[in-house]
Amino acid sequence: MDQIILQFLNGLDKGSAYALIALGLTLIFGTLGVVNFAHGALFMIGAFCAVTVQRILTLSTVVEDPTKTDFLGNPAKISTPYVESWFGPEMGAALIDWSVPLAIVFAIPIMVALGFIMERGLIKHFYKRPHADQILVTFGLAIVLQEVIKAFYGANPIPTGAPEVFRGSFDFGVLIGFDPNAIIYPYWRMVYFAFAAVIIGAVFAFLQFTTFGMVVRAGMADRETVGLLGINIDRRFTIMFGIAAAVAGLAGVMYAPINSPNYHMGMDFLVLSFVVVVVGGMGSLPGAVLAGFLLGILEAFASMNEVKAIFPGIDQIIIYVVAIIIILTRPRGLMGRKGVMEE
Amino acid sequence: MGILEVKNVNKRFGGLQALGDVNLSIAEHSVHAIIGPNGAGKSTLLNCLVGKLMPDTGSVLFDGQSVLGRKPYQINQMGISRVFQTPEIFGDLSVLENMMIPCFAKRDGSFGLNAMTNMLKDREIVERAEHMLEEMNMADKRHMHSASLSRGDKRRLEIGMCLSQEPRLLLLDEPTAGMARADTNNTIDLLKQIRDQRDITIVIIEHDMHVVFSLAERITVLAQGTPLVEDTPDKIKGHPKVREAYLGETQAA
Amino acid sequence: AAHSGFTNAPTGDTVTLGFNVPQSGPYADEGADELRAFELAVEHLNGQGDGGMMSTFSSKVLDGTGIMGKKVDFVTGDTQTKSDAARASAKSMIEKDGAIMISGGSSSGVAVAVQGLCQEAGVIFMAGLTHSNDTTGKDKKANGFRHFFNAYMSAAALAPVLEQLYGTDRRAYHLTADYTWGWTQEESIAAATEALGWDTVEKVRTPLAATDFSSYIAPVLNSGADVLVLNHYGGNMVNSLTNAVQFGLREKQANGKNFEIVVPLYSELMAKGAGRNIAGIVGSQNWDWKLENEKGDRYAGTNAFVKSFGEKYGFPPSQAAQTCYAQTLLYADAVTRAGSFNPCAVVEALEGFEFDGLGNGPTLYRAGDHQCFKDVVVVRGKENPENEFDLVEIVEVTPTEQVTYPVDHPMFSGGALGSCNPGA
Amino acid sequence: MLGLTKKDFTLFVVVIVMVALAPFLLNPFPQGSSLAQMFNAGYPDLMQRFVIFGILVIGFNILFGLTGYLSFGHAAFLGVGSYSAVWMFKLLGMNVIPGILLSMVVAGIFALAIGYVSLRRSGIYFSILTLAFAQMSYNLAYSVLGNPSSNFNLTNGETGLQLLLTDPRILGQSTTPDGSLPVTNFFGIAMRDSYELRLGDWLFTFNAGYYLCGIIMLISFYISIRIFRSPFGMMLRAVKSNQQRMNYTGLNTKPYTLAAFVISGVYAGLAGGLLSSMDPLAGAERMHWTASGEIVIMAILGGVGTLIGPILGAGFNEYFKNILSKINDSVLHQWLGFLPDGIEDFLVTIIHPFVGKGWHLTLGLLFMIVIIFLPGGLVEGGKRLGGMITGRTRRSAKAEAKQRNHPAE
Amino acid sequence: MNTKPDFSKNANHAATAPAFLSVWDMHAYYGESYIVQGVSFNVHEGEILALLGRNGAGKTSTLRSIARIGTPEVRKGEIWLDHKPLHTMSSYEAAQAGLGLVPEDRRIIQGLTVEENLKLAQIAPPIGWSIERLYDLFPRLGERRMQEGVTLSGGEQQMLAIARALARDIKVLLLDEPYEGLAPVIVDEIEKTLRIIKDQGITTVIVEQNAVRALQLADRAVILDTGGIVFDGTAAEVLDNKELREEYLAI
Ligand SMILES: Nc1ncnc2c1ncn2[C@@H]1O[C@H](COP(=O)(O)OP(=O)(O)OP(=O)(O)O)[C@@H](O)[C@H]1O
Ligand SMILES: Nc1ncnc2c1ncn2[C@@H]1O[C@H](COP(=O)(O)OP(=O)(O)OP(=O)(O)O)[C@@H](O)[C@H]1O
Ligand SMILES: [Mg+2]
Ligand SMILES: [Mg+2]
Repeated sequence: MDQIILQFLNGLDKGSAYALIALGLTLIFGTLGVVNFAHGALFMIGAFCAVTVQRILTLSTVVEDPTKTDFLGNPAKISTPYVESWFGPEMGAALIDWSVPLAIVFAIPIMVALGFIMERGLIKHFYKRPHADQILVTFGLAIVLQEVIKAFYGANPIPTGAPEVFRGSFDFGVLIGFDPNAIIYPYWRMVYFAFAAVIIGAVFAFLQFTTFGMVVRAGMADRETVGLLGINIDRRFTIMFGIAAAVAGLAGVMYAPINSPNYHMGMDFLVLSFVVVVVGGMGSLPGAVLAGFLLGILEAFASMNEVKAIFPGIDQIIIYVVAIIIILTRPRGLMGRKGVMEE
Repeated sequence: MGILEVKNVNKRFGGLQALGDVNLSIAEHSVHAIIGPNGAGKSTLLNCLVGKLMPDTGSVLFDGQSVLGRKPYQINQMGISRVFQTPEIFGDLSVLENMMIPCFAKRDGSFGLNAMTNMLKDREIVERAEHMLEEMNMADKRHMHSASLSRGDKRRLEIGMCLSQEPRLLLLDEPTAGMARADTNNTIDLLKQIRDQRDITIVIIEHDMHVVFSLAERITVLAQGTPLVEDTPDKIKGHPKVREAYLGETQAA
Repeated sequence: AAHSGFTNAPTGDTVTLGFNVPQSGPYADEGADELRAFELAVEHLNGQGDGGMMSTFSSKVLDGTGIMGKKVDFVTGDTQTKSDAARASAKSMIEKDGAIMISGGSSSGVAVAVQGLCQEAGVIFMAGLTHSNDTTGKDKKANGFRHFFNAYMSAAALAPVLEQLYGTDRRAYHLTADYTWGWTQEESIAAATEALGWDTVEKVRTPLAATDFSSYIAPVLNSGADVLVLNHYGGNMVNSLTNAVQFGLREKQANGKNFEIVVPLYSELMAKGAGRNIAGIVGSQNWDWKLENEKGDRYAGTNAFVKSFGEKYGFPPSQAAQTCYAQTLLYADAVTRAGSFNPCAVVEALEGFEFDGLGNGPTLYRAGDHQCFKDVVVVRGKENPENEFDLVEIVEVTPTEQVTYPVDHPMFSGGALGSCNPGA
Repeated sequence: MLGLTKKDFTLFVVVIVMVALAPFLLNPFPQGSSLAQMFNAGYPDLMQRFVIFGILVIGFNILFGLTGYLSFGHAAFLGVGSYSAVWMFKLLGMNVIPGILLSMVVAGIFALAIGYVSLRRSGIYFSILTLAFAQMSYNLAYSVLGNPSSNFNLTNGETGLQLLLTDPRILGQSTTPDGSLPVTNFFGIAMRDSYELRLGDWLFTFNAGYYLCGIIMLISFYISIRIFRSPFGMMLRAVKSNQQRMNYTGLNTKPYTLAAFVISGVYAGLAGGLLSSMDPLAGAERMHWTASGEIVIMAILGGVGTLIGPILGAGFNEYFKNILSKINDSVLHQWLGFLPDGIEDFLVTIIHPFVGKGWHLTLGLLFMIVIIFLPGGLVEGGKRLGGMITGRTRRSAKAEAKQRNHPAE
Repeated sequence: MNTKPDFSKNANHAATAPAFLSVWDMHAYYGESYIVQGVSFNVHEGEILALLGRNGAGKTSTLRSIARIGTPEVRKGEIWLDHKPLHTMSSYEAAQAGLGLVPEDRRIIQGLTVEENLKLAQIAPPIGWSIERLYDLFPRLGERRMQEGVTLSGGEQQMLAIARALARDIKVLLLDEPYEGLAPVIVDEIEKTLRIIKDQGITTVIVEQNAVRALQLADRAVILDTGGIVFDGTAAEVLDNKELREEYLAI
């Protein structure tokens, strides 16, 4: 029983990552009709925003320390972060410690701007082109973004810690009457879950309670007619893209402490997030979120030893098996809209 | 018994009774028009005949065989062709190719793996398609990309495609909508000629009374999913209920 | 190239070596370090630079005039850490550029695949970073040699240290990357720890493509285990270790003992990627740049190499770099001693070759399987690293005898060296 | 001629000549020159790749170019074909023919099964179904079915399925007399045998394996022309254009799409079989989604739905993949050596991020440039070039691009 | 017949009031096909103009050019609406300047309900009739307000398309074949509606194959043939001119 609860919690967490990435993807993919292979790269850039903020905060003055030598026998250098010399050691250390949450503030304008530039400069010309062309150009862009990051940050993962207070884990089992250590759950993952919930809620609210979502959907179905009704659909598409990029980026920022960011993390997530979006059903935001959680939880359950004992290797293919079953039994995924990308 | 027997067909969309107990018998070699207000269920009825929709209840017999539950392509192979209300053609293909496809379907059945013959060397098919284009007055457009035809031309092409299959039952959903008067007249002539020369039954839905009255031998008026009256054109013209519900003053005048 | 008895026999005044390293993909940084070492080795062979380990190497036939008077040229390629791509890249070096020796790589799958290719094509393969038992076990090849240590040796070196640190009454939980290297690593470390008296609670395979290990880590604490062994490398290891620390495993108690994590194979880059999560965690390395400073002259060559490398590139070399550098010198030396570029002559010169002064202490290239035998370094993540190059501390150096095994050891059985192939 | 129109026949002859003379065409620079290292591509492995990937993409184009069904899992068939062929070499013997035949049959069966299920959906749903099947195959091949210590080692995991001295090879020999692995051959002609022709400083390599692949590619290409021009091909284009109209015209779209899927699966299997025949090692990465993506990319790069496009796309991709990654700074210095030192260093610094370990960057940029400026791929580029030569305006080429759904050359 | 009467010469430009919508020498292309070949005409405020011609004459293309849709591409020409240069605007700006087009295939938006289709029209200024008022005009739409727009019958869709145009505060209404596919009673009704619209001072350009009906409604008529204007005059002139009717309208 404790195992099941434990894996359920894990699933929720995996699910919130999937849901968050799929959400941004489906905004572009399901509403603008663009197959955006660069979405994973946006997620990755979000994570590197966290890395960058950490780097900026740890920028240091470097002085030689004659008492020590470095590996070549030269005098060693000691470095003091500027923030520590400006705000005092304690405040400075706290700032560095909180670099990931601070990165959110930094990432929003960057990601939105990146989204705008991408849409205006590139994607705009591809709305009417075949999906295959969109795939190629965004895939090319993804590679370029990825390689640029690699050129600056290297291929190795870069540790990016959560603030000290969120390190460690919470003994959830004790709370509901299990033995200590039976069900533990890291604090930062709870934060991630809560954050995902807030973002998902905010995006829903925005699209549900404003007419923006309707206009964008309409614009995707028939740009020409929407233009005839006096609506500047291009601008809305751009905004939509900016939002989607920001969602992807924020998902990345918050993900940085969970797994050290590396330049190819976007590609690792890309295919899965496409599967999630499609399983959820094209054009459906709730579908994407639902599918994200469903697949996350199933994946967590499939990794249980008991399950693997019966179906060896099931954890490697569970997502695909489930995707196939769902798409075959429900023609448009869980909650897909008719006609969206069915041709 | 007619070539097409529709019995007690019902179709609901959610709360809307689109078709209620439709009974219809269409005599072989006749031209039968179905008219009625917009939203009466005319297109829905056709959809039930060609396998696009499955009626909730009732039966549809074509030449004594039930069409219900068959796939659209099977129904077509039984000899029923349909022209849609908004033109359905192969936009990516040339006009000639559009015309060749039904010819192949007619000759080779619903599937043929003839991957190693050159389609343009298939004289029989090409000639047939060219002939049909000629008949539809479109021969000069044979190499045009069919998506860039004007709408009237698209519709003519579609009619030609259906005719080239030599169907036994031809269903036309507003074939002359949007067609210029001259072409409408041509189409009327063409349909008349086909009716006279071929072994064919035509069911036509049309709002253009000029077309209806020049072609139809019998008319069924459908209103709110149910046949209101069925009679000869002259009788229909004078029918007070029809005038009120459908024709209005101008047409009747 | 013209044929004179063997593939790509050098005819002009240069000889071409092929350095096949991961330049893209997750191991690109490791590949870059390997490439730096190769370039340095070529420089030294051609008489530029300070000569590095050439001056400490026990064999003295290399004189800085290239190899047998031929200037050393090299070509590079990208393995992408994929067997197919690595073979394609090696093929192009052999077929197009006339490379006579291929070296490099950062994974066992690639090493085995390229080694097979070199055997068939008739060139020498000097493996780069490959740690699976199979490379010199069931997939060994006459034309291939490995300077790096292997999973068995890691386990054998770690066992006494683990015993000393954590005792003999431990229950271990294994998480293993589900591919060739992971399997041999798991087999080796489980056998070695079980020999100490440890129990193995569970061996769990994790998908190679996994990026988040939470659902594998979470059940560990409640399984009755008190040690977690992470048979992961590269990004897998960085993520699984980070996850384990997130779940608070380091601070927990189990069976009345402190919960411990062991990472059998360490690398400098992994340590960097895992950041402070690595603190206090034990693992093994083929070599470390601090060896000579901390463990004395036995590891002569280390400082010479660190100096040339550090001066050229500004940071200390990784174990991958040291391996690739040593492989290049060893090849050049063997050719010179054999007096021929013929692969069969080179094989003969390398088989059973004993040497010293390349940073690992006295070393033997065993004839029976082309594995080299030398001391293994056991390291531990530093609690308070002073700089980014100083992430691990040396706990122990396990001497050669303890990590040596017979050629027909069951973990290495199933293959045959075959005979050397000069190609053409 | 050969049942082709004059235009198609001319195209076919051009391709035949290109394939036959490739060893010359691809080695324009004298051996040993610095330009050779950068640009010469006339070595057996790469030439084999050009034609093998050509076959793969020609087959993919029959499905995608004609029916518009975008399979994102085609690499699975390539992989299955590769494994099948290697198994033949392990069990039966080193003649490539049984291996190639088996790879086609097995890939065909796979395609039938996967296609039958996946074709129940269209559009993006279809793409994801094929992707899911391929990723499943990949994951199973990479670990579950590839553990050497289990009894069921079908794929040998990460390392890839390879030949062993201990393989049975019942129709051949397990080991050669001198203790090596036997090599793949075509009735005695070893695939790696080459005839080298030296003309002055130039060295041209004529490789047996390449010519075998080349001939098979030409046959595949010929068949694809015939398919494009056949009623069957037209039906496939009709599927892409309007399935609804097809159904109401009495045509059953399912068997058409399934046939196209299986044909393209067999092409992929054939390509896989040939890859293994040229180099008998089959790795699981061949089935990874990025490999499937690469097939899609090659098809688009060349020009979707065109006849020659797949060959161009495959050539372009393979060429840059193999060449760019091998350029390192020392090659650059050699190449730019004639320049004054300062300029040389400057240029090397500029170019450096785009080659060697930065080759992905260049490839990504090239993809973007081609697709942004040549919607319609390299074929479109060729047409524009042709248009410029024959003096037609750029505008009319554009107008033609609008109609590019027609089969072009 | 090669002695076509040149009706364009007697162009009835001798307008008393200045033109409200004015199209001057407009040339438009689909790719390289030259479709609208120098069309000029004027419409006065509150007037109904019938734009007639055979299939493929370029009527739709002319309306689309005026609405600035982009296909066909207008390479030359000026369009002025109430002193504003439409030819410099994009389609949404033209719409905001008071232009409304009811396109030939109605273009009801997939995935939106009837009511959402109407709401969509009221997002950008200027807003016209209220949705309730539109439902009063077309009660059938009111009954089906929550139904998905594209599942309406053909005639219902046509009503929705007109209603959608009226939901905006338009100055000029361009109608592309508004009677197509409608039952005669409904045609009567729409005609009535168009008269109501005219009484409100809205200027209308109507393209229609049912030329007689269109001419009965219109004040003036322009006849197009192969992309050029062959007649410009009053509606009554066309009805009286048998030659013209037979040649271009087959009536
Ligand atoms: N898929 C559907 N879902 C819900 N309602 C539908 C659907 N299809 C049609 N209807 C409704 O059923 C009724 C009949 O529609 P149908 O298209 O058959 O009318 P029609 O007689 O062809 O009208 P018109 O002459 O205007 O084409 C209409 O009210 C329409 O809104
Ligand atoms: N997208 C397009 N590409 C190329 N040519 C086109 C395109 N659309 C229309 N045409 C051509 O432009 C000409 C004028 O078409 P248009 O639709 O304006 O005619 P129309 O007068 O509205 O005809 P109809 O009465 O049939 O609607 C036709 O010859 C048509 O073939
Ligand atoms: Mg209808
Ligand atoms: Mg029109």
